[in-house]
Amino acid sequence: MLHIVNKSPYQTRNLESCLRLAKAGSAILLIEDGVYAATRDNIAAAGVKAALGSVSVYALSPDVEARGVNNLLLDGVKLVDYGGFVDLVAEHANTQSWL
Amino acid sequence: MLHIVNKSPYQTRNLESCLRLAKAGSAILLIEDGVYAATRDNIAAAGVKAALGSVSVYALSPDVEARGVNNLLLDGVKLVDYGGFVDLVAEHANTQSWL
Amino acid sequence: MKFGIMISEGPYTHQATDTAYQFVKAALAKGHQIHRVFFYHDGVNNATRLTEPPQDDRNIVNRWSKLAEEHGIDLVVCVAAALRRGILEENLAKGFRISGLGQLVESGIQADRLVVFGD
Amino acid sequence: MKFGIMISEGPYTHQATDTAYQFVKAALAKGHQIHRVFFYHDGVNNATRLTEPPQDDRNIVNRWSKLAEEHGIDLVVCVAAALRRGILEENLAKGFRISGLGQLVESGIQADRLVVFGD
Amino acid sequence: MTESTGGIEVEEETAGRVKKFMFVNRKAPYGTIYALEGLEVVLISAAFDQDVSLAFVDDGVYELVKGQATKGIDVKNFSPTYRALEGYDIEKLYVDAESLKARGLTEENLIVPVEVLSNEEMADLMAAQDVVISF
Amino acid sequence: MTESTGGIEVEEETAGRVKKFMFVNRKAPYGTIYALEGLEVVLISAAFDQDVSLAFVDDGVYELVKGQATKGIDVKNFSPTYRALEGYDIEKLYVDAESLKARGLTEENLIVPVEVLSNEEMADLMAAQDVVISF
Repeated sequence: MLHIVNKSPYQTRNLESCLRLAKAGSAILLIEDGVYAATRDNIAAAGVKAALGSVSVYALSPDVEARGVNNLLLDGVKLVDYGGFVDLVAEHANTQSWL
Repeated sequence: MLHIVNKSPYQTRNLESCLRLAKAGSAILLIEDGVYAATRDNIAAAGVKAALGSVSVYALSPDVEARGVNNLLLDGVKLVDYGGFVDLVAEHANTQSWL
Repeated sequence: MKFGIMISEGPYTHQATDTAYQFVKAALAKGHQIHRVFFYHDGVNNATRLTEPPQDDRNIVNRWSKLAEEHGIDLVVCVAAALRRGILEENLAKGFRISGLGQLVESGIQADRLVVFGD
Repeated sequence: MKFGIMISEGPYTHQATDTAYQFVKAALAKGHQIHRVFFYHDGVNNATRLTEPPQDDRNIVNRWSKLAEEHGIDLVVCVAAALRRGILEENLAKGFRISGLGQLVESGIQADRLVVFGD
Repeated sequence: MTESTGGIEVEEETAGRVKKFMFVNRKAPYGTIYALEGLEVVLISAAFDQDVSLAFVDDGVYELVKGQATKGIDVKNFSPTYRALEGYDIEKLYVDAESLKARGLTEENLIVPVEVLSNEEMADLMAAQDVVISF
Repeated sequence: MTESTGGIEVEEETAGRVKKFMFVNRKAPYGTIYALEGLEVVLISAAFDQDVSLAFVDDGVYELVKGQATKGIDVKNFSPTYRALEGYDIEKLYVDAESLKARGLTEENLIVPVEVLSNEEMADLMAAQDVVISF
């Protein structure tokens, strides 16, 4: 299953709920303001770091670049472009957008 | 100063920021989905309870009733109707809406 | 007392415009004045005359138009925000006018209180 | 593979429709098919032909119309959501059609994947 | 039925295909329209003979709270519709236990009978769907 | 100037009145339009000769992050505008220290010089305003 999170982890608690209900082996794609969750030295990063052992975490590179946080990314988070986003959707049986 | 919070304390962190930046003696009015913060036995209630010593906390009664949480309200939270909302704005020198 | 109102969200989708409407009605009932209601961001969507809500629902746009007619309230739609969202003279509801953002700042200066309703 | 897309937010205010557009373009570039783009909630506001964004900004509505024209993509606006928000045949942009919510469920059935873009 | 279903002749277009649809409700009612418009999709989905379930997670559990009285905000109370879902053969209503508990609520506070699921149960159920539509 | 100010002859209508305006920015850029449209209000306010300040709280601090490059999302990068505010005599930019810290950011990461305030300083400043407009 591919989980898609598009909100900053500070503004909403969507990421928390996603991390709580994502099964081991599933993937999480951070898009739009969700990419802030993939930056290091922030409070939300702890949850993402802990999840990296059991789920794959991706961040959408155009959104990362737009927000100027390229150099602040957590190790272990994989960058994908829109084509990579399409591939992730195709590779997983279903998707859940945490709106 | 009158602080106005209209979001559920679970969906966003607006209430947290409001409680952090509300000065002693100021007032907080919970409206719309913000009224859930005034219900007892929930996680957000702790912050509101702690704040009750130094700030006045109000909840908009039509919003409380709409959501069916009348019987779940925290002690110490005062109910106001739309007229009371107007009075609160008039009584305080300024307002900040935590959107 | 004179109140200025800013509304940042469109009708039906967010409660902001409902709450603002009830606030304005209550303020008028208490003898206060409404200096202006300024519609910004998606708030400009309150001003389209084309909405057709279900029969058993409130009609948010008409409610504003009626309030403007009965109480002479100045309903101002931000021109820049309106152009972005497709609110033009041709689909503008009765009682609304389109003008610049300065009308919001001026309302902040002229009114005794400015209250923001949004999401 | 066949993708269904649902968009829940209006243009400019939320990035959802931008992301959905880039996703659709990338999917087409990879040889996938788009079964349908369904506009629900405030997403129906993507379908007004009246928007006039600033010159130096993207034109979100025209971008959808052009995509529909070039790739024959089915852009469906939910009728109930559209009536509530003032999107009617008279202000509908090229390439969009208004229909019922069943079109969303059908897209869920017919497409291999349904992806939701919202706020 | 063709009007509500968007002109689709359900039996012709989808004959034989039964997919697992889950509607995930995560927003409180009235503050925004997502819960109400979400319910409209659920009702339409009943016409398509699919395997439909509803999940109530996070603030979505507030949609089911008993005793909603909306006269004061001049908005229609749509909570009784959840009780009518059974008549549409939509009977799988799942509530996230942790969301309920965090809000100080129990099943007693809810307007309909539901099945309360643990994190693991909810995660399994979600992962087993063909289509997940979230509001 | 009358077009951008909504037809208002600034000097006539507001002569002599100087109020304290604070614009509170609490949203990240690009995900929603509030930051951009908020900035448009700030620029207009400069024409009215008021005592204007900007507060950046919560995700609002992300508006000021250096190195934004928006080509990939096909949206205009408006962050350089914050550097232009000085030319409009808008020089009071306040950043909430706790918001910055929680996000792993320092003043080094920001595109403009700002004054970083403690909780107490921000609370005092906010309470001292005549008009607070939040986005």
